[in-house]
Amino acid sequence: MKREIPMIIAGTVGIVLIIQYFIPAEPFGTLNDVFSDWFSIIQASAIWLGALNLIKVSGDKIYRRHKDWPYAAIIIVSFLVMVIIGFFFSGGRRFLDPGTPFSQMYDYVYSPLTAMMFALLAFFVASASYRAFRARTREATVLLLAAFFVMLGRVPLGDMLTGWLPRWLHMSEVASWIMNIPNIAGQRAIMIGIALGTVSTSLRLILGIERSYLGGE
Amino acid sequence: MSTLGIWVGALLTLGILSFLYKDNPFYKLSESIFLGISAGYWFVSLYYQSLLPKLFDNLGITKMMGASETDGALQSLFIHGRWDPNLWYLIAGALGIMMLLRLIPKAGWISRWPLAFVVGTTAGLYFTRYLASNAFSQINATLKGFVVFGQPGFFGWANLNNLILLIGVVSGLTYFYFSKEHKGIVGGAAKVGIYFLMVTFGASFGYTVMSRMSLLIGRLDFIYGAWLGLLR
Amino acid sequence: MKHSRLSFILISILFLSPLSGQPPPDSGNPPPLVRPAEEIRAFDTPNDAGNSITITWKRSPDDIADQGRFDGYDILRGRSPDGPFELVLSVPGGGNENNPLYKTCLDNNTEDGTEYYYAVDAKAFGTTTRAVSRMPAKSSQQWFNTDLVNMLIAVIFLSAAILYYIAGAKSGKKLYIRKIAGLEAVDEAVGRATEMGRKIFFVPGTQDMDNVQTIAGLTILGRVAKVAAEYEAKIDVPVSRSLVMVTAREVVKEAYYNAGRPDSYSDDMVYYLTDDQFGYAAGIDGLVVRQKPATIFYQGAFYAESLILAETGNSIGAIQIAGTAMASQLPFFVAACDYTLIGEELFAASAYLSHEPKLLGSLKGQDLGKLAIILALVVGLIIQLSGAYDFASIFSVSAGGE
Amino acid sequence: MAGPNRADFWNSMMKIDRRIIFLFIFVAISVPMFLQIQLKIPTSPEVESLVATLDKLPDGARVLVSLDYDPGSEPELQPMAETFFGYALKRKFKVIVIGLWPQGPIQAERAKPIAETQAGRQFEYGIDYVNLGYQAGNELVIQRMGSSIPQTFPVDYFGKPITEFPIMQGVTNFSNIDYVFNLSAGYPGTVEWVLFAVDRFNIVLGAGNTAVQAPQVYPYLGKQLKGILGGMKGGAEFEILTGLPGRAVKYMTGQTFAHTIIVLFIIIANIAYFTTRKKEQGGLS
Repeated sequence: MKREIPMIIAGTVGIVLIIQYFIPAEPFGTLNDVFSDWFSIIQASAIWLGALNLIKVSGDKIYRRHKDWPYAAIIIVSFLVMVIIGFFFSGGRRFLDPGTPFSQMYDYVYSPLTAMMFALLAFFVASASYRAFRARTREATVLLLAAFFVMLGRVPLGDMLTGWLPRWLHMSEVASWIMNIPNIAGQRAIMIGIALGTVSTSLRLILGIERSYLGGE
Repeated sequence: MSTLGIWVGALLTLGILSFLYKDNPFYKLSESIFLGISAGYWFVSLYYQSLLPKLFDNLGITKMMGASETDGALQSLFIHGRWDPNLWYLIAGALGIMMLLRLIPKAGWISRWPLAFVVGTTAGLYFTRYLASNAFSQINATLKGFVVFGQPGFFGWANLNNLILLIGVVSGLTYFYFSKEHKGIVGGAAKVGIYFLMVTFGASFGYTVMSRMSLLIGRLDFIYGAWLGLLR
Repeated sequence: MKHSRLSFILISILFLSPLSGQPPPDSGNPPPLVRPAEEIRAFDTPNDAGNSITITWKRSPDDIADQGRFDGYDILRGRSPDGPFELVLSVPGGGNENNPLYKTCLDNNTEDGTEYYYAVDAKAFGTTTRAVSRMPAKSSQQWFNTDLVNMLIAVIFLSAAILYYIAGAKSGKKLYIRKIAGLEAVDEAVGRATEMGRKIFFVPGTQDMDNVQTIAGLTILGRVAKVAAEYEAKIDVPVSRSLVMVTAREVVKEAYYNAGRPDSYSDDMVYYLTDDQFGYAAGIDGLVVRQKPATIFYQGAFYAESLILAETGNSIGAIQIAGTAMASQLPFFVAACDYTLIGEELFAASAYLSHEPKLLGSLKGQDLGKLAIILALVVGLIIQLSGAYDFASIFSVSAGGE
Repeated sequence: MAGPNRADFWNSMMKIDRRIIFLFIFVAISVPMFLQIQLKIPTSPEVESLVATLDKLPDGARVLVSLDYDPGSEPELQPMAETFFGYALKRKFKVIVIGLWPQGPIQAERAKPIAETQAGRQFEYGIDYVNLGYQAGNELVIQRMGSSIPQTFPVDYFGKPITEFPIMQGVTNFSNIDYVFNLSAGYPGTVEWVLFAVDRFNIVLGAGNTAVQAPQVYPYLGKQLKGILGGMKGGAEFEILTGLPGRAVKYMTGQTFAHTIIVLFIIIANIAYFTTRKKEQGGLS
């Protein structure tokens, strides 16, 4: 029973949602929105489990005097600081309004960290392309050439180098042709494949053929 | 912006940047602050943006606690004797509580019910959504736009490009074909498909490089300009 | 009647004082009266949940773009063709995309079952002229969206194909499945971790359980964890969503149980870092450089963090096997990882690794769908080029889709 | 004698420490920020047509600016906002700001003072500039604006009723707007403005997009979309064509340097690869 009832729930909910796609009438028309609200509620309840786990793992490190225990302490403290500020010192529902302590933490601590982490990509695209774009095999050569043309086509340098050629051979034109024709073709093949994979996976989940997410008896 | 805020932001920025050289205490500090702060941020946000408005407000628990004047579904039922469709949210609340029962080892198995609900919902929604937007729309877009026979431009560039595109899609799909050995004509088509995929990967990579650079420009502008005041 | 009186007054004013307000197009002549909209039709908006009526009309000949003299239309509604009418909405000039001679708009505030008559006032040169629909309209909700017949057929066809092959596979028919390089490497990658005495990291992406890629990633985790349990390799699953944490624990526990080593399982193998995309990336980067796992799996939905993770993993020399259906992130995984499951391969992976006939059967069904699409494209090309029929329109999804 | 040395060099290039690459990128982007070098940036037809459309508007025209992005896309889109405001000041346009993204209106308030300092003239709030803030609803907001702008945005960003402002007098819907400028980093954004405002309400639209987003809007260029500024390069061209050189031109130098360095590294990597591979093969035979 520990597995049967969940399988029935998943199957029923899945089939109802597939059917509702074709029915505009109420309550089917809005079922989608209602269920995604329910999902948010489950998600927001579950975050307690994650947060407690984070505190437990960090707490363990402190308790066992793991060599990085001070950092574990910092994790707990900064989590608690953010939560306490958010719930008690930032005006409740309007917690994100400009000027609240919570939004200041967001602006001065959270934002710069996010932005810099994101900006690391500038370095990583450089190192990854240095390693990956080598003409080792025929496939790799195609990859390299496509990347090379598109990259050059996007800076003035590319057109300067090819300025003497007819317009349609200018680097920027070649780059946009690659982007619009073969690139889109590949994208579409990938997308259609994904659609079929999704359909098949969804069906396996609905029918209960794939049920490893439920664990054992 | 407050000066203190800029200093904090700038130091944390440098902490993350230092990771490029190697792992170090400065990075560890920034990372730990990041983990704690961001987990806290989502913890608070999910409460105010999901739990409170979607569950507590709809049911009227907010009013019971005296934090709101607006009636919810429970008030409708018990005070006004009216059925309110929001009462269905009781199920969502129950699913949420079942999830939290994970904390009690003996009752943990019940959390599979909300999990099954989530998985069922996802499967049901993605089934049709992906078929429509990923398969149907893409097939439609691939076939649209051909110049019809007998019209000017039938032998023109547009049709040639459209044809290349269609060949790319067909051969790419052949590459994903699982149940046939990639030999002979299937093998040849799959090979062409791989080349198209490689162009896609190379081109998308090359295309993104520039916008990633601009992210770094934004950060360095903050460090040199807002923090150190070296610019302009 | 208020409106006609108003227009009467306006017209009188214009007649009496030629220098006022709007200059007439041809000075000297009396200012023209705007020509009305024609062929007003109102009908129940099709394929909706009710409470909506569609109004369409032929545009006034004075509704010309780029002249700036046309002031749009007022839509009014009443319970009888003689009024009284009340204003429901105003729309600017200009026609429909597919048929510019006509204009269409929706009144989304009707009561189902009530008969309404609609009037359209064309407004220009400070004058207003009214046209009224002859036939009443009633709104109602529909029980089947006729725009989606094509989708319904596809859903039935695909489901039938997959179910057919699953049934066939259960009855013992042998199925050929081509090699998928990234999955062939799983055993080797796990084995290497055991040899080196280092950990395996499994990163299930940054999205929650409401993304089917995450679920596909977790089913792969089940197979990988089983191999790891058999090899007695240590596996770590840092996650960024609490629901994923709960699910991943069930999955790994079951895998250890199936591998005959339930005692080696511990909840600590799966732990939560943060819901935040880049916070999670920062955390994993730290873990990777400090614990130096021998093998890293990235299976699920990824955004910009993909390359941050994969480059850090590469810098410590880990074997990396990635898989995602995020088309925009595939190039980065392809560039930085040893093996990458591309799009559909992510969804095929769990079936492939399990060797279970039922699951493999579903792959075969999927392939039939692919074959149908390839045929549709080739046949469609010929029909499309011949101009006999707009084959592409069979695949247009107007409502319901994203 | 040079032979083995050269091979050693390429061998070491094969295994180059990635931190050296990082350093090059860092320097390439940092240095131009302090220098006054200006690369010659050729202009492209899509930016030229955007500026031409703007130039054709009468002085004092009423323009709507929709900022649909957040701080994540600031380096690419913020310079465009600044330049547009600068141009609006020059031409005495009446500017109405909205945002389909919550952070959009804040970005406008940040761009405004920078444009004002550069132009040496200030917007008069309520007379030639108003910020109507953000409304939730994505493309539905555009649709609602099509019927009535005052009903969609009853109050401005600061909570004042918009009837108070002279700039809003006589504005009912899109028919009273001469031009719409959209800065977009995704959904909702330019695509929605084209589908829901251009196609239905005949507005004149110009757009600035992030480089990642731009390819998706190129198909609309022409009748539906009168010009595109694509990424930082588009922003720089916009600054040059309007005669208001600003941050994008300066940033563009660093970006071009970094880009060129990556291309050079790829070339080096391939030379290194082929040199070392030949040597290995030679050794075998």
